[in-house]
Amino acid sequence: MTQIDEHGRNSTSTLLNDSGLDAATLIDYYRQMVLIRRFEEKCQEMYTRAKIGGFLHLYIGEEATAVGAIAALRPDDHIFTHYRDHGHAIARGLDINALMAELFGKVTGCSKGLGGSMHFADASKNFWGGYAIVGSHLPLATGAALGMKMQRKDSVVMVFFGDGATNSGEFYESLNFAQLWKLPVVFVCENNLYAMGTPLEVHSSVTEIYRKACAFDMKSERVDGNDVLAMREASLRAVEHARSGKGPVLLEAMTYRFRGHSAQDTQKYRTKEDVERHRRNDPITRYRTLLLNEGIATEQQIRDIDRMVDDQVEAAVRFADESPEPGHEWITQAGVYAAPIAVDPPIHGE
Amino acid sequence: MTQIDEHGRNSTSTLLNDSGLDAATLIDYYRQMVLIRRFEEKCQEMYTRAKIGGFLHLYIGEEATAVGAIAALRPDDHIFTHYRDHGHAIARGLDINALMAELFGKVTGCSKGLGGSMHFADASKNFWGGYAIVGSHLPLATGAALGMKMQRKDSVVMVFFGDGATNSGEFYESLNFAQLWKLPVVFVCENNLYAMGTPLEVHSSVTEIYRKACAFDMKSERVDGNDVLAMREASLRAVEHARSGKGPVLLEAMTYRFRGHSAQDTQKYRTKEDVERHRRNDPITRYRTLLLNEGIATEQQIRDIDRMVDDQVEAAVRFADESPEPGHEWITQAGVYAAPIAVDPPIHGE
Amino acid sequence: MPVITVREALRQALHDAMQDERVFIIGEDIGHYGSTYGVTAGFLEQYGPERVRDTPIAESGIVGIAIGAAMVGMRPIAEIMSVNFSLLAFDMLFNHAAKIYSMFGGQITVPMVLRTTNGWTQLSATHSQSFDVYFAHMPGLKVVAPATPYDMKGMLKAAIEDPDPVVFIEHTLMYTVKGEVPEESYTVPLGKARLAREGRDITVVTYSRMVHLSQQAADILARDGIEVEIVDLRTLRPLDMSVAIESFKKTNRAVVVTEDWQSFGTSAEIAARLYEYGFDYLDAPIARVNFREVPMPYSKNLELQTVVTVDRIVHAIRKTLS
Amino acid sequence: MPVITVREALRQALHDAMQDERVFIIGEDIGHYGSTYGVTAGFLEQYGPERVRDTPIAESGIVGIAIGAAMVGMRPIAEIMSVNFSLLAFDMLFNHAAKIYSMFGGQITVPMVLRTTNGWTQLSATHSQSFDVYFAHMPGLKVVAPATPYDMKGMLKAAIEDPDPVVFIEHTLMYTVKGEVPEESYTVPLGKARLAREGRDITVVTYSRMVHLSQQAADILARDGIEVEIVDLRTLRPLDMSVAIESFKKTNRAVVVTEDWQSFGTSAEIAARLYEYGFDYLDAPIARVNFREVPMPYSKNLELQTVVTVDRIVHAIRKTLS
Ligand SMILES: Cc1ncc(C[n+]2csc(CCOP(=O)(O)OP(=O)(O)O)c2C)c(N)n1
Ligand SMILES: Cc1ncc(C[n+]2csc(CCOP(=O)(O)OP(=O)(O)O)c2C)c(N)n1
Ligand SMILES: [Mg+2]
Ligand SMILES: [Mg+2]
Repeated sequence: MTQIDEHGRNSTSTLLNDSGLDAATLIDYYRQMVLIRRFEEKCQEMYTRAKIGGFLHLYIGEEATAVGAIAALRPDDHIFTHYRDHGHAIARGLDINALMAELFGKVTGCSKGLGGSMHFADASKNFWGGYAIVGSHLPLATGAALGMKMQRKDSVVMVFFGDGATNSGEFYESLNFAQLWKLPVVFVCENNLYAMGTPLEVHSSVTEIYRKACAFDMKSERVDGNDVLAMREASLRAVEHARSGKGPVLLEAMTYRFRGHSAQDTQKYRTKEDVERHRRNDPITRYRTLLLNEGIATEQQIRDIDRMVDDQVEAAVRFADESPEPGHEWITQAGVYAAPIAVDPPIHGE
Repeated sequence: MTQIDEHGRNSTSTLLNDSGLDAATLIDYYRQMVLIRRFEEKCQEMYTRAKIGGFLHLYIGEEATAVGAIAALRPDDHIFTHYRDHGHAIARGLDINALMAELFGKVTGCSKGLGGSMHFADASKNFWGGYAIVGSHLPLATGAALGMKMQRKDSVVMVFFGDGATNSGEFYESLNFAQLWKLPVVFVCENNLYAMGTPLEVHSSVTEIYRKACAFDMKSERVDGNDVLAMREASLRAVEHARSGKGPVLLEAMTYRFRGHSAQDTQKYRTKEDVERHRRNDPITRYRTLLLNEGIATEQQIRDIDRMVDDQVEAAVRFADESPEPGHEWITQAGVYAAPIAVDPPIHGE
Repeated sequence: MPVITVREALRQALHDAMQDERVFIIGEDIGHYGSTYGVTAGFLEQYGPERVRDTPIAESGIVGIAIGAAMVGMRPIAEIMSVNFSLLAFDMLFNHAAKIYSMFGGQITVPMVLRTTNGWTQLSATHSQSFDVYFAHMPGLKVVAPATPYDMKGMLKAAIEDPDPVVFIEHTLMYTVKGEVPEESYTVPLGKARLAREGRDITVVTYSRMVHLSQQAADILARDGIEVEIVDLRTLRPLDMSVAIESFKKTNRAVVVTEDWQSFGTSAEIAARLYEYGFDYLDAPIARVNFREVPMPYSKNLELQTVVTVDRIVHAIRKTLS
Repeated sequence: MPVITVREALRQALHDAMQDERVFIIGEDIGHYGSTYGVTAGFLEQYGPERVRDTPIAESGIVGIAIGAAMVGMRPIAEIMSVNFSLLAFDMLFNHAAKIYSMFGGQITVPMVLRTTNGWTQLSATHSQSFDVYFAHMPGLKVVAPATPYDMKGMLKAAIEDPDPVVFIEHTLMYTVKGEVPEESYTVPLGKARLAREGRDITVVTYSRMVHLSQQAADILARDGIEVEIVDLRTLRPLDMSVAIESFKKTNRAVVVTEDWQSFGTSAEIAARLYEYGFDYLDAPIARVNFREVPMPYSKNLELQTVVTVDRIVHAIRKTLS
């Protein structure tokens, strides 16, 4: 039996003491990571069953990055992300019913079924969306940070993207603007060693992505993106830097995706052994072992969480399945403009 | 009287000894710089007299950069540059009659009167043109370097651009490609402290442009761009690096333009005193003094060059004036395509 | 009513808009330099560097930042110095500004304006283009290109107040065009064409600078008793064809004048619509007057043979009438 | 003759082209990944990394590098994985590739090919677009969009051999379309439309994937004795209207089918040209069948209501005939 003190801390756990977090919070990170994992395993299943269409980019293997990074944010902070957006949405606390419904193309989806897997959004949670043009959401995030600064708010913007995105012109343009104007934005690069099927060293002249910040005198750091607590701590430092007006930060989270780039990927570019080796560094297994070893969670608690998550995901599928599709109005001008302008003769198809 | 040895070297001049150049060559750099200066002063005059139209971006004050850099090239090396291209064209030895004719919009122009001031080119001299979209010729230069590498030639490509261009996405994309593929390209940034009317520190988070190379582990160097010999030496080092297969180099030449950004500029963004202070560092005056002090050229030689250059420029104006305009075929499909395809009915206006 | 230039009209609209704290202006050389075409001259001094933001040369960044700021409640006015550079921001404009409202199911708006300018004057191939058709083709954008100082002021104000992304197309050769403009603030609604001149013989459908050239052509033809009716479309997306069709039903003949390349240019849609909706009233093929389809040459004479001139409009009208 | 897919036809053309040492292929995930749509699968292994160049995700860089290499004597084939990303390279393509020949007075050629692909399948707003009209509007480019395996092979070869920059537009939903293709090397000239089906009642003018849907529509109508003639334009710039106009003179009725948004899309120019040159033969307004003008929705049903279907083509033909 472990000893838990009145603050929920286990006085015998160095983890509890170091992280300054209570057991419930530490356990919740586990729950979030498992929820992402199960949700996505279910996505894969539903994709195979053609309930989900389009591209499906799974985050499996990278859960600690999103959970750790987003744990460092306040509700009034902002998130932008790429097409591999399920993990960030779940870590931000978006309703998984709405997420599954989005994947099913239903009007109860977080984006009303208009966006699909690559375009989760929930403005009420300052989750400004997943974007599918690599690198191109970075200027948007930078602009949102400018908005915060001009509105004299102390909110920060966090933006996620891959290693491949750091070769795009927009990446560099954004970093320059952010540093020049000392904007409160944290750039989180999820370095999973591949841009689609192109290995890091084939696409980037510098493979330590965090070093790219040097061209802008920007603060940057590399962190183990498969260690949820390390990720959280580095993110806290970065967020604090940005929030206090010192300017942007580039974080490089080292991670790995266990699945193909998308559901179409045959993974010719890496061996099964490569993947197996990385699987030994599974962020969820690692963290579960830690929680158990440190006595923060019991086997029973873990099992309860796993079951609860399973139920939740099943419920999400049912919800999505039973939800109605978006109506015809979504393909009229009223679905395209906040203030549609009627013309006569009308534009095509109305 | 100075002592000139059989190699044309002045044994008493440290300059001759250090540079390893003979007096004739050293004097020729002077001639080139003066030719650029006089040519452009004449351009200004002709612009005012409406013989030249469009935008006119003068290089006056920056002559040492082009002359020094291009002195490091072989005829089989390649040049790409921006809209402020008169200096590079003259230093590369393009016929100034053809340049003036280009400015006058005549068919005897280096680009047949189709390009104007911003688009000088001479493929026979591997001078691939001036480009007017800031930063966007860098990928082209990088591609030409790839061409050289794939053709197993040891030619290098040199590309000129301003400080303002180093914030464009294409700049960074190019540097990454060049370093990743170890391409023989020398990027020469002419840092004249302004992008149009925007001061360096207003447009770039890092104002030491050469440091931007760090994001690509690229070799880079800052050099006094108003010192033609320093410029040549740094360029020789860079070209040698690139030619020997070690990859690209970023050179930052510190310089200053004495005139406005273009003929339209009212120069609100800097004071007359600023300009005056920089004028004291006029690359031509500096170099003339050096040549005289070192005894490499006599006052008489200098006067002769100045006179010869004046005559040459006058002759160029006459040539341009008397040349015919490009014919109507230049605005048919035959002027647009190397292999025009006739269709019936024809495309508009043929 | 005071008679002022297009430039002054735009300045008035911008000053007016700056009363709203959420509005700011972002672009290259709009401040320290004093503004390339003078529209924002003095704004930096008056409103300060936070609201008049000189930027690096990074068009993608500029437009992307405007979009992001708009999403979180600002009202950015981004300026792309010349439309030729806007290509560098097309991804931002087409894949983001135009998509965000619908792609996320209507929960996010992008109330931004992109001001940019067409034009030519011996600026050669890469500095003399019109991309009107590129903007106009894109659902999710609103695209306006007014012709008069009155409309410039009123439509810029309307664009800034609009919750959707608006591309506002000016013209370097129009900044000095003059006209009557009320001093007070007003808006001219987006998406409404107007009759620019009444006439009964033939309809010229046009917009932006070509309205003025068409007026000159009409003046010339009036001497021969030919009455030209001119429709100024003002907005390209959504395209309000009602005024043009009404006019066409009366005149039964039309010329479309647009300052861009003909093939797959703006005149194609305008003409196609006229044919479709005016089919029963057609007396002659509809002529189109446009740029010759070549990259703009530098040489002055060739340039003048490439662009649209009053002569060419007159000629097309006469031909269509004969 | 062997019957092969579009994918295989393209592969044959590329293998054939690779016999020329100046030719190389450059693009994202064309090598290690095995090629997004399988067209270059195995090429890296066969030709090595120097001639099959996997790149960073930097579309501007990719196209710019292809242009620069072409200028100095190479014959690059650049691949932009999906046309939606080509926006990032528009500056390179429009301000450089399209301009270099004329802007420098004809002394420099840019013999490059840009391969890219249209398409949709629940990929949502930013991954389901067609920019055909953007390319087609630009003088200096040649723009082709073939429909059959035969033309794919022959026109790709012709494009690679052409001294001018060619945009070669494929379609994700066509890679598995089959047809007869000779094994040997051949070219199909750029800029020539073809008659895809003979008929006497009505002309369908179309290109790319819509040729196949139009054939299906024609099959359905044939059961009712309606004979549809189909013209496959094959090249959008320069636009060869001769075949379509000949056909129209016979049928006096036409439908234009293009897979893009209607307003200011490719169908506008095609229709306008038909009206202009077929004016004296017009029996009815020309119908246009296109995407609904909305960013593509993800939801399957909405997507199917947005795209062009055989039903909609059939419907438009019947209406135009009635
Ligand atoms: C501008 C652009 N080019 C290409 C693509 C196709 N694409 C989608 S994801 C991807 C790889 C991105 O790699 P990375 O940034 O490392 O992110 P990861 O998928 O590894 O998370 C590519 C090439 C795209 N969506 N956008
Ligand atoms: C993409 C693009 N944006 C804007 C411009 C307008 N413009 C022309 S030159 C210039 C300033 C360039 O400054 P810099 O790169 O420092 O070169 P300099 O003129 O000082 O030599 C600008 C903004 C352009 N030509 N292209
Ligand atoms: Mg990656
Ligand atoms: Mg400069």
